[in-house]
Amino acid sequence: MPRMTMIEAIRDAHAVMMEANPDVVVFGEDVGYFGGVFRCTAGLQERFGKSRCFDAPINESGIVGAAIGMAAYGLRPVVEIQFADYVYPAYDQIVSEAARLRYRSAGDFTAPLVVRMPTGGGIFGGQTHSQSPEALFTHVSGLKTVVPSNPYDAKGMLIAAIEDNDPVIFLEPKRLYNGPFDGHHERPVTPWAKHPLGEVPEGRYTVALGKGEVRRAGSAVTVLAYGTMVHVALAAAEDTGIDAEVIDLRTLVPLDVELIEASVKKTGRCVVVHEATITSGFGAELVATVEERCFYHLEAPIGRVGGWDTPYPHAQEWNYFPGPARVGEALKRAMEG
Amino acid sequence: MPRMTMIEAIRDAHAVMMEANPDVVVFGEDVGYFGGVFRCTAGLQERFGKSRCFDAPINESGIVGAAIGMAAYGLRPVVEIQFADYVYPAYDQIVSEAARLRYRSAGDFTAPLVVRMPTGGGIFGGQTHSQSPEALFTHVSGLKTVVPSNPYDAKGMLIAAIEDNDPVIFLEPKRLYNGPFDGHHERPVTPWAKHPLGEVPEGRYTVALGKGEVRRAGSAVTVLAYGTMVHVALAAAEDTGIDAEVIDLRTLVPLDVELIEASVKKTGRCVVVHEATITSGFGAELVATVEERCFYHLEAPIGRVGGWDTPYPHAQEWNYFPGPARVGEALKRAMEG
Amino acid sequence: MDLKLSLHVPEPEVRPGGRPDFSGVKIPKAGSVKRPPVDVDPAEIRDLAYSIIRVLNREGRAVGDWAGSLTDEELLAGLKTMMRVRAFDRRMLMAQRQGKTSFYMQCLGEEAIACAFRKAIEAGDMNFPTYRQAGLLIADDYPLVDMMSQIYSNRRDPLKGRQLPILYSSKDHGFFSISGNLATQFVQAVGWAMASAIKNDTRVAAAWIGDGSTAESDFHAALVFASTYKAPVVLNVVNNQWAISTFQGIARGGSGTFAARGLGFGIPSLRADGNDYLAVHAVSKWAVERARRNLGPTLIEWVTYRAAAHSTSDDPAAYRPKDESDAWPLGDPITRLKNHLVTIGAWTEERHVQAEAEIDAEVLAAQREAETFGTLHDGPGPSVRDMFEDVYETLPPHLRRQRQEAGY
Amino acid sequence: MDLKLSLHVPEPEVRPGGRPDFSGVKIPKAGSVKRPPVDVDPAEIRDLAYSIIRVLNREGRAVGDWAGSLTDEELLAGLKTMMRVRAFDRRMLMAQRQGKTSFYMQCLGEEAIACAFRKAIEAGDMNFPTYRQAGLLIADDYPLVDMMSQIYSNRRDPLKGRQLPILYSSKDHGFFSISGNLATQFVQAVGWAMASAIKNDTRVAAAWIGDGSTAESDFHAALVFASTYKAPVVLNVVNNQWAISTFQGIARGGSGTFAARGLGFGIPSLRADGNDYLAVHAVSKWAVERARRNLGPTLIEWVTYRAAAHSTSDDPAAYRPKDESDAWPLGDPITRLKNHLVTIGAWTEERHVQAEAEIDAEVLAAQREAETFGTLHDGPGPSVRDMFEDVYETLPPHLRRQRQEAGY
Ligand SMILES: Cc1ncc(C[n+]2csc(CCOP(=O)(O)OP(=O)(O)O)c2C)c(N)n1
Ligand SMILES: Cc1ncc(C[n+]2csc(CCOP(=O)(O)OP(=O)(O)O)c2C)c(N)n1
Ligand SMILES: [Mg+2]
Ligand SMILES: [Mg+2]
Repeated sequence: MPRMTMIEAIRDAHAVMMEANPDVVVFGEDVGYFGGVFRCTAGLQERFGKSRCFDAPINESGIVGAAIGMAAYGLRPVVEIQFADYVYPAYDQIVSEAARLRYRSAGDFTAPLVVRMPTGGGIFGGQTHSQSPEALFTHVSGLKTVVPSNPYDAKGMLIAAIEDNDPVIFLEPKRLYNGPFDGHHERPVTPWAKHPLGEVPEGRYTVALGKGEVRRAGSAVTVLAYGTMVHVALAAAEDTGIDAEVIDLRTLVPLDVELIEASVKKTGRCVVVHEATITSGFGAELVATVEERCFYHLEAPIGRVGGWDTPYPHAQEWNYFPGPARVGEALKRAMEG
Repeated sequence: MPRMTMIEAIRDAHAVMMEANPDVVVFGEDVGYFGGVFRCTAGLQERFGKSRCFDAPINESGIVGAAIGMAAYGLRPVVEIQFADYVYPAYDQIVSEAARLRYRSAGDFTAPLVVRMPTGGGIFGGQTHSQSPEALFTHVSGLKTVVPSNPYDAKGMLIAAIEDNDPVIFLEPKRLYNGPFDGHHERPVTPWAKHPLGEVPEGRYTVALGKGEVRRAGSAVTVLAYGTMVHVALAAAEDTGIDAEVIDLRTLVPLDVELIEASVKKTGRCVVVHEATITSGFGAELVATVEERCFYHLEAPIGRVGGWDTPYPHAQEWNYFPGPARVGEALKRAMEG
Repeated sequence: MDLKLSLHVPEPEVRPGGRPDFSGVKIPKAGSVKRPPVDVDPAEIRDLAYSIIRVLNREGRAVGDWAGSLTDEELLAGLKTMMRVRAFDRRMLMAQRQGKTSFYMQCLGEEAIACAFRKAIEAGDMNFPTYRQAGLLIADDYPLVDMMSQIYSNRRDPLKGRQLPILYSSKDHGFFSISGNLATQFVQAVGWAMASAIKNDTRVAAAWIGDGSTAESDFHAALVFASTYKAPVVLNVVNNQWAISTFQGIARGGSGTFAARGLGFGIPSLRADGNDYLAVHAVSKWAVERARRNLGPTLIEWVTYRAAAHSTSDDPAAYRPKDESDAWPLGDPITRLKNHLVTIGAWTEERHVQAEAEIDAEVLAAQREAETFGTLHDGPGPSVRDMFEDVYETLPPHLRRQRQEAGY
Repeated sequence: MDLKLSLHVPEPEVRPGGRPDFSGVKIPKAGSVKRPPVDVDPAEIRDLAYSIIRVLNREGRAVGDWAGSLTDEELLAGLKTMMRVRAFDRRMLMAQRQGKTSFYMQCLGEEAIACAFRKAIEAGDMNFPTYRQAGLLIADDYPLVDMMSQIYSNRRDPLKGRQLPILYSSKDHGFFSISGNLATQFVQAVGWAMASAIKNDTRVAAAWIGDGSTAESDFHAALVFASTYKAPVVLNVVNNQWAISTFQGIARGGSGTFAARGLGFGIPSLRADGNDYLAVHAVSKWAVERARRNLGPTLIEWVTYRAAAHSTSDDPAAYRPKDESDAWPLGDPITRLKNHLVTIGAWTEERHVQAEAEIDAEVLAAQREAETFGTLHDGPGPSVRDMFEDVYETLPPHLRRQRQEAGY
């Protein structure tokens, strides 16, 4: 099976879908001729022509707004926001329009579009190349919000997202683009080529939206994570020797509640982890869900690890990033509680 | 002491501050000559002149962006977003700019501005006149987010917000403008004139940001609420006869954690309530906070009541709105658990 | 430097208590503005952004290059459509006052724009309207009963009670779901038009926005995208002088006109008399033909006047002279078209009175029928189950649980 | 209708492998564009949005109405400032390559714009810059060591390690905190200017934006607000032909120029040679005077060329011909000013070489000093405590708890 980085897997998902369905169009800032600042759309314009893949003016509201119009026409636009940090100008179009179009028109019009964006930190990108805004989407009814953690899922989920008839927010942890990153920034990076999930089938396959996956079975404590934090959680389990069950949520809305519930009822302990700032982060929703469904099974307070409640700093990156040490501490606390 | 509606109290807070401080300026859509679609700024232009209170073009990003520039200059702008549902075009200016200016410039520039907006439902306003977007602000470091529930607090907190040196998101539950509303929409409305918190002192006074208030002392269960839901929670306590302690949070960030913790440790039970959609709402943060701090005191799962995870419907309003019946059910469940 | 700065805040000429004064509105003579070929170089017609294209003159005659785009029968049909729109507004306004629904917005005085525009486009074309283009639906024979059912949020409401009254949606009638958020539709229309171009289709889009809403940023996004990709779209700005209580000078600022906004994008930009059914149709046709011939977007400012309150929540007496509407120099679109038809001998005052009665009866009958399906507070409305549908294509588990919790 | 639509996607004339071709760029002769009085009616100077104001001719002479705004000494100082900016860029680019920081952005080829503009404003005025106006700071003698310390995020960094390199802030030097989010500053500048007008102050603001970023919606918001309130602000568009890999035709669409964007707002809009220090200064002065005299905003498009990569993360060889920069017809701003000074006898090649060496040494000395305070990965940087400060004026309880959890 071919080995791919996450970038290659994403590019391939685009190509597979553009080949399969002439209604799939791709655009965004620098995505056309150049193929995207992270090269996720490289080669698509040459292969599918300028009206299927093209550069957009720097106006995120325009990009999403035009995509909504195209989707209402019957196309399946896949747009890139250059960094998740730049999605806010498009927030109104996403929240007030894409998310509500089916509902408010009672299905007369729909907005099957995918909004892709590189997310997360760990690249010394400072305040505006590091944010994780998923919670700002999970609060909005009508959106699906997903975060793949590896090339295999990235391709399968992007295809599923493009085929989905609802708007999907597709967050790509940029620190994972070229290899799994477990937060041990002092160690050399392993490439995806050496990781089983770097094996990516050719052609079309899907990873269903709404389904999580156990990445490490364990009996001591359940860790709920997604994106980069999946790898950090695995490292923390390894580093601490705690037999954690690490769940990669993959889709945040709709959430795979059954999987979570079964695991926490088994382990009786739970830690939730994300890169985003803690207060009102998606971790809060996870805690609330677990608290509600597993209250009588919980033996310790649910641990919550996330970015500090500050803007993402530049030089202090490794003090900000919730790395394996902090997650490890939370695991220990969960075991003590 | 004068009796005021919430509208009058807000208007008065503006006037007191504009009188006291020539740097306070007020603008927004229809707020100048006309005095705002809810009349919260009526009379200010006439009294303080057109350059202190004026109409703005319909561009929410421009309104907040210009206010940031004014604040950086040294003014204290208070801007109105006509309905909270229309704040999204300004979201980038609020999140990427106002919230981070002090941090990114290390205090060289600051953005002491207040963004006021009518929020919440109960007026048959449909999808775009009913939303409660507080959780979209509580997730953003650098913002303070407040929601008064009565005329006394509205005036005192608005003055505190204007005097605060950080950006404040000031959410005004529009269903409370003219009288306390407890969700019993089938009953006639009581005016503020008949409510003790409709007594509003003249002149300057403040209600500190960051402090909640117990609205009903009780021993059976703690209810955490804010805005309109405070009144609904009180009604639910009354209707069910459950001896609930109802806390009016007033400020969501920074949160009065001590008050919450003390109450829940006392009652051992907790229900959180808001109008916003449940998933990733501020209620999730409240549950997570209580779970973390009061885990060993909790006798039942924390109840969470909110708007359903759908856009705000028009005709089904009273099935959507989390009224006293639904809150009452949650209280009962919390007592059984 | 001694000079002190000061803030300039634009003000309308007159406020309540004052005498309405539109002497500042320069109105060219009907027929005086030339009609360029549709493939004209935009740089050559910049002056059209500062004039007003008009066809009907004071004597009720159709004059000039832009005249003649419609037959007498078509004009008569247009007259009746406008009358139907007005009767509809009157009825529904009353229904709102009677508590049969929560809210209503009229298009009084602006009927010609949507009604005539609809006749310049084809089936399959798509409008992205605001809340004052009900005429697009009525001119396309969308059933009045369905419109009213939407307004009543009754059990026949095609939108299942979810939307505020008048925020219609009808794909079949080329009418995109109206949003409560201003201006978002403007760039969506451009995207729809781009899609049509991508698919080598022949259909075109029309975007609609109010004068006040041109200040919104999505107006800019739309112009940028339309100009860059030469999208087949007609960009309509309905300048009815007011945005709730705010006069158009706040949105327009120092520019002469709203049409002028298009010039900086190299988009052909026209200004036309929105109260002149013939001018609206001719100018729309011109722009639609440009779009259809792949010549790109056109911006049109329709000059008109919002004769009624902004909505049922508004009382304009607080911010403009009561009789300003009567002083509006471009007159009333229905009266003007009627006079034209009478002048050319295609219509009479008697037949007009009779038609009025017929149309009223027709609208009343529709209302009666709509009410058999209920009104907002009367009769079983849309089901609570419906409240949970269409958030997603299929009901996800968490919404199923919530629906159960709600008891449905 | 048989004709099928198709999507138009603008393309640059040439791509890698092709021969650079700027024959389409119409360049008027130096001195040929008239200088109107500052209180001119904007409608009378619309042509200035389609021309290019230039002062230095091919022979290195200053010619025409716009010449003469600076003395020879001032010009010489300007030359040295531009050389300092360029030397600074070279050093810091190298430092980034050596791993001393994470990221860098040059303004190679665009030095004249910020450097000369700074000399047209006064202390107290406020710039709202983008990341390519370091010249504003250097021309105002902001300490190079502080700039470098910011770039290094070292313990002298005035921004305490929080900001990406080059996103400087200095209120004292009239330089607003740079945002990583494009265009937001444009309307903030208008707000600052409105504040100055509200307070009957005499200070004016300057807004800065790139060609690509004019597509952003806050550009529109700024124009709407500036035009409505006649804010005392100079709206600068730096058209360096590229937005990362995207040529300016994507943002500009069908309009002739970026300056033309201002016309629809009734804002006087000028286009000027951004590589001509004299033209930049004279045009800036004109616009600043308009603002200061309460005559309102001016939009200026500075025509220039981004001679280097977008940033250290970019390699332009992938999307434009390697030698395109050399083919740029407006030349290099430093060479042009040097030639002018040599031509008029105020400077010599020898002194230039010597000055180059002196400035290099000065910049190197600053770098050495800055490095004594550490570089990004070397030496104790800003404290972790600092990471929790300045989120709010005072540390709220939850951040205190988090800081404790972090061990500080
Ligand atoms: C984003 C947004 N901001 C504000 C509003 C509130 N609002 C509704 S209509 C209106 C005035 C619009 O005026 P105009 O565009 O001139 O249209 P008109 O009502 O005159 O047809 C305003 C401010 C809104 N609906 N959406
Ligand atoms: C809101 C936002 N969208 C996208 C970006 C990513 N980005 C950074 S610079 C840039 C290009 C800007 O080009 P231009 O305005 O021409 O300025 P130049 O770099 O040429 O000086 C882009 C797309 C951003 N920083 N902010
Ligand atoms: Mg209007
Ligand atoms: Mg550029």
